[in-house]
Amino acid sequence: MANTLDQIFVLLKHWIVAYFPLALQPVVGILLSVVAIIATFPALFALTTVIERKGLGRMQNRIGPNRTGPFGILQPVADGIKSLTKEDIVPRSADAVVHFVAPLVLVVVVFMGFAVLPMGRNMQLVDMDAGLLYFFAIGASAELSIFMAGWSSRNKYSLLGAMRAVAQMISYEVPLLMSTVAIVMITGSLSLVKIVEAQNQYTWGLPHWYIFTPWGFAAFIMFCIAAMAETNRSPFDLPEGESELVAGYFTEYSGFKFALFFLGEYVGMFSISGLGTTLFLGGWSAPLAVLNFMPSWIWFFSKVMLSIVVMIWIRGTLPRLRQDQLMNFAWKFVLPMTLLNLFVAGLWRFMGEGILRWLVCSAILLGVYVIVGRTEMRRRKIGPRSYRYAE
Amino acid sequence: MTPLAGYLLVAALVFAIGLAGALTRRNAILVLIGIELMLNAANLNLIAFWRYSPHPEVLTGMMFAVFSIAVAAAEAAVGLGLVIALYRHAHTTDLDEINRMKG
Amino acid sequence: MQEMQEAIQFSPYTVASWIGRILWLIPALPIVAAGIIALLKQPKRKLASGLAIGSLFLSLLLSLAAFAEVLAGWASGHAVRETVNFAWLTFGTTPVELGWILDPLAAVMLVMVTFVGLLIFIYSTGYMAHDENFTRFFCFLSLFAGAMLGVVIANSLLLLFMCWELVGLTSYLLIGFWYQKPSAAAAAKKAFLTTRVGDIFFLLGIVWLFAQTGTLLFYNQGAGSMEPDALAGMLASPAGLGLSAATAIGLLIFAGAAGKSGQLPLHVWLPDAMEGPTPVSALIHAATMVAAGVYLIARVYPLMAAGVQPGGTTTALTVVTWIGASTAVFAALIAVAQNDIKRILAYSTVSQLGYMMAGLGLGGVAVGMFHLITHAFFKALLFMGAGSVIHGCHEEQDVRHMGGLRKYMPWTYGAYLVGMLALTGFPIFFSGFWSKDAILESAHHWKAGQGPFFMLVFGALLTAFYMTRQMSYVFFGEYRGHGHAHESPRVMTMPLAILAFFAVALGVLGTPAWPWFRSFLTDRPSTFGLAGFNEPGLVVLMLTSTAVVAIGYGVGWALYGNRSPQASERDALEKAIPPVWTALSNRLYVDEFYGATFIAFYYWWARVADWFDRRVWGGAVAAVMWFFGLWARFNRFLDENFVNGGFDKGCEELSVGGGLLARVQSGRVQTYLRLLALAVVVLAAILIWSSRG
Amino acid sequence: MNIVFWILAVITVLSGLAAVTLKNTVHCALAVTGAFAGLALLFLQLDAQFAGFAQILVYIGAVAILVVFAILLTRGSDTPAQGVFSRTWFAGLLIAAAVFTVLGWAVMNSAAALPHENAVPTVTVQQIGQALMGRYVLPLEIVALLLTAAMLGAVIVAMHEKGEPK
Repeated sequence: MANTLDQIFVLLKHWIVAYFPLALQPVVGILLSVVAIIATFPALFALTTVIERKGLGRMQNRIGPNRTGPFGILQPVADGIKSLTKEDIVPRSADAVVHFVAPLVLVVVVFMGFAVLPMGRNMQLVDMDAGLLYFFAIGASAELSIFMAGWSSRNKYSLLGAMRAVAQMISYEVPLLMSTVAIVMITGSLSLVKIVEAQNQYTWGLPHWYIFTPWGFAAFIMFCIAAMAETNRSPFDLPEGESELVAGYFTEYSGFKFALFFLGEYVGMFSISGLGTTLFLGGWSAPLAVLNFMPSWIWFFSKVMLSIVVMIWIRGTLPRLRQDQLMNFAWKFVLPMTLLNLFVAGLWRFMGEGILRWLVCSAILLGVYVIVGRTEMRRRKIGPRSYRYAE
Repeated sequence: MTPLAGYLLVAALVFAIGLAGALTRRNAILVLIGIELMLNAANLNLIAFWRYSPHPEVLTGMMFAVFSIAVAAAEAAVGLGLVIALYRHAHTTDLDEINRMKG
Repeated sequence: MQEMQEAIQFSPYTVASWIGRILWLIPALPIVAAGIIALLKQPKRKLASGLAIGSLFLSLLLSLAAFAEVLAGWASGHAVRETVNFAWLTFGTTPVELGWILDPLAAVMLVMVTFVGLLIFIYSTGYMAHDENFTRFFCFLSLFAGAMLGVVIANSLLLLFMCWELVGLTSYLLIGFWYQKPSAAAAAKKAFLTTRVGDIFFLLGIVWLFAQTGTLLFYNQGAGSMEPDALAGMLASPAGLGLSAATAIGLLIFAGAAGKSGQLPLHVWLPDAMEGPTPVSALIHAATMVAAGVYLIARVYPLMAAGVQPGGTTTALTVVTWIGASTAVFAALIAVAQNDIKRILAYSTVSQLGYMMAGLGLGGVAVGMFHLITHAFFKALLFMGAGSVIHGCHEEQDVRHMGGLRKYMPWTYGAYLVGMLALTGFPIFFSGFWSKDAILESAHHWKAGQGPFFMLVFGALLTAFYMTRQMSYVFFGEYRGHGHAHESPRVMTMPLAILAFFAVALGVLGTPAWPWFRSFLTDRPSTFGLAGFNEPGLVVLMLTSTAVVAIGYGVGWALYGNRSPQASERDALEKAIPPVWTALSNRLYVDEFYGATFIAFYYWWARVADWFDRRVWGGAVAAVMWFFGLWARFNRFLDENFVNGGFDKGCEELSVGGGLLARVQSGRVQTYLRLLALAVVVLAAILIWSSRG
Repeated sequence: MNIVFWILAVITVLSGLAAVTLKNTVHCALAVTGAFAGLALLFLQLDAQFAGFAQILVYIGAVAILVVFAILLTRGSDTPAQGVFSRTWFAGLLIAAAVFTVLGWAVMNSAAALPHENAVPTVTVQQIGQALMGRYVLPLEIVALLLTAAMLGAVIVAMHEKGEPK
């Protein structure tokens, strides 16, 4: 029973596919999965917007949307309708073609990321041998769409926002990659499915998630930071810093295109936290051996949503960085730390089983983190934000 | 016509296009773009030959392509850096006007 | 050390316990410490001394471990001789091997050197406290310690020689430590050159040995140069003058040893070496370095004694004996008439070294080494006592300006007294008595004549005499120095106390009743029993030496006891026998003799060479120079008038051509690229044509 | 010669052409990105997953961005007065054509000799990794060195000199 529940979507797919002639079956199968993905995540996106708005509201002692539907659950529907019915304004001086293409590229690219994420047992579109590489390759091409958006709308705010965004994404892509390489080193494969399976085993009922190892934990922290910067979430949301440049690169967008950007951004969040879940939090594997009876996809999605909530929480908590702080942080702290982490992961790999490697690795990481952190703080490179112009 | 020949033709075409770009554009950056295209055409050749070689598992062609991609990245970085430096000196990227090395 | 380690793994013959394997650490530690100290800044005194002392302390621990290892082996009845050898470099086919050895001899020496060294290090922190070159001093000291330990553990004559020379160097550096003092600088040079004379012969011996046996290792599973078949081979091969190669090599090596430990013809440097800081005199010129020569002889004793019949002797040993004995008497004589407290001790050291050599020659390794060990302790004690005295009397070294210090510095007095009694061999209670007695006994039993015996007895008499003289000058009577004498700090007196204890206690190990030391070195089980005294003539002998010593004390006290002669007035002995006195106080004119002969010859030769340089060679060079000058003028003339014109024309042509070519260089990137592409087209076309045709 | 190949080929060639002919420099940059993407897809279609993704990652992710940055930094986006093509564009065009003819001719000549369809090579990333760490480790190191040097060089070259206004 549990098994069928676990595999329900897969079974469903097979059942439907069976109705088609043999020649078409693979195509149809893929199409079905794609449709499923494209259906699921916008729904999640809608849900998330509510959660975010209400959550942020509570954090700021507001109530948040509460008119449409019970507790404002239907708010996203209203938003959707609004944005669809709005007039789509294209500035005269804008570069029409690029201006039009940009959001499409973004959305497409972002959705492509899901192709390799295993969202449950046997629930991935393709099990690519180079899945991780694929994911990053796709993610890299999102930057270009942002640039297109910013540049094409012939607006200095948009251009500045785009430039900031691109610069930021480029600089944080490196640590993002680096922090995941440790995982690859240990698993010995780039395939996300294999990575999840490697984590899907238990000792004393506790899972072998990579986050529960010293290097894994360190890598996870770095990954989170880089991921947030990658998705332009606060505290790294300079590209759309309302106070500085109106709405960043999509200032000149309105109506449905704006909604597309919004969608793209959130789906990007989903995909990146899905990746984080897959790499560090054991993907669809249950947190405890005893909980295995529950279907795997529930675990995956709950983990993803959990990390989304954390992201929202952080957004509500932390102030925004300054550009130079951002860059310094990326290149002078995060990157070196991820490199160190690679070394530690190698050590872990070769020290073999035993308590010793735990001690050594944790010691190295902790020591260096404390030292570097202290010195950096003292050198005020990434110290607490100083309001040089606001005093 | 074998598939390999097809790939080779495409590669040759892209190469030629890149060359044309490199030869005809004024803007230094576009010349660089042309060169990048040529490099990519070469990569396509390598990959195609690897794919249709009797022993693809030896990986030589693929490796070659990967390395040349890496090198191309370096080349792009340096080249664009040079263009920017050049621009800062001559305040233009127009190659017709930049002929200070004239004998 | 790293490649050493690896070499060891590959070395096919490694039979060593854990301590045997890491024996190299013992010399390595101080040397490394020296290296670090060398990098320190001057004000880092605490750190420097701490490093030196700490490293030497570690070495001491390791040495004790090694000693324990050997002891255990010996107790369980089988002789311990662990060697670790490895090929260093290869000449043609024969590899030159280095290695270290752990056997009773080395173990005993290791413990002695590290222990005495450690005490002296500690002592130096007090003695050198006011010197601004404190750190440099400790750098040299621990370098010396490392080198000396290297000498001790060396299992290869080559390695030993390296460390040997290193020891020489450090001794040079330390004697000349106060190089701003001209006398110190001169003394350093003298020491260095004099020992060099010996070392030349030593080196010759080494080379010859290598030629004879093809190896420089002492012990190497039967293939070493100190092992029977090699010795037999050397005995077989004659070397002219009716000597066997073994004897000749032995004598050459002995020459080196004589140079290092101031034996008769080459003793001149040792007294002058007292210009160095007193701890140096104690460490190098009493306890360790000068003993290196004796140790060397003990090391190569098999070679020296090659082909000896039981009870008989060999040429080499005879030479050693006679030189040792005569040195003993000679130096003792000179010591009688010295006024510098350290010089007296220096000469006494020389004579004691003579005793050791004689002991080696007469009674074998055990006898000589036992005296070496005991002497190391009590002579170090005496020197440090002297240092403390000098310290207390405000750097006064002339005994005539001291006196009555018994009251002012009781600790030093006590220690000094112990040392003096031990040195003079006061019966029963002091180690010196037993060790010297052993030598006398073996001298008495010597088949090849009684000469050495009488000389040594006379030496003992003199020793007692001059020590009494010194004691009464320094500690009795009333104070005649300037300023006000004071006791030295605890850090200086503590080592004195410790050394004093050992100066007494060590005797236990060598009494005829329980000849532990001897049996330990010679791998025989030791038994306790008063039977040891029943040897014919032994008791008589002991009584004789006691009597002799007593006479020495008596005469000394009679002449100098408790009177406090002024520096101006003539010495008591001088009043008695003026001519002898003058001779003695001028150190029997040895230096003058050398000055008149060797050095004068060198001066003359140098002048000749100088003349040659100036006149003959210089003239030739000048002529050549002049010729080339002329030639150059001629060339210049040619250039200016013929060559240049042609060149100018050519240049003009070239520049025109260049201008033409420069047209091609439009400076446009795309032009170049175009040419490139064209070239590609042409090449490809040619290729295809060729491939088709 | 399946249809996918032709589509990709057409995309690649067209975007390549656009890249060298369009007036606006940024458009050229975007077009060339399209060409890169097409080539990457061709790689994938040649079962060279790793190379393909590497291509996307490097060219679309890095080089294209670099190019647009460079364009914006050198004010290259506004089209110059005296046309975008250099004075000698015609010669350039001819030469390019010549090159293409020669290459194409060569390919066609040897087309018969070229191997036909052969088995799809099953190359896992792991094998590639082992090859990189094993047989090709030296080139790998050298490339790493080169990249470092290039990075430093680029920074140095593009950096503002002292005293020069930013």
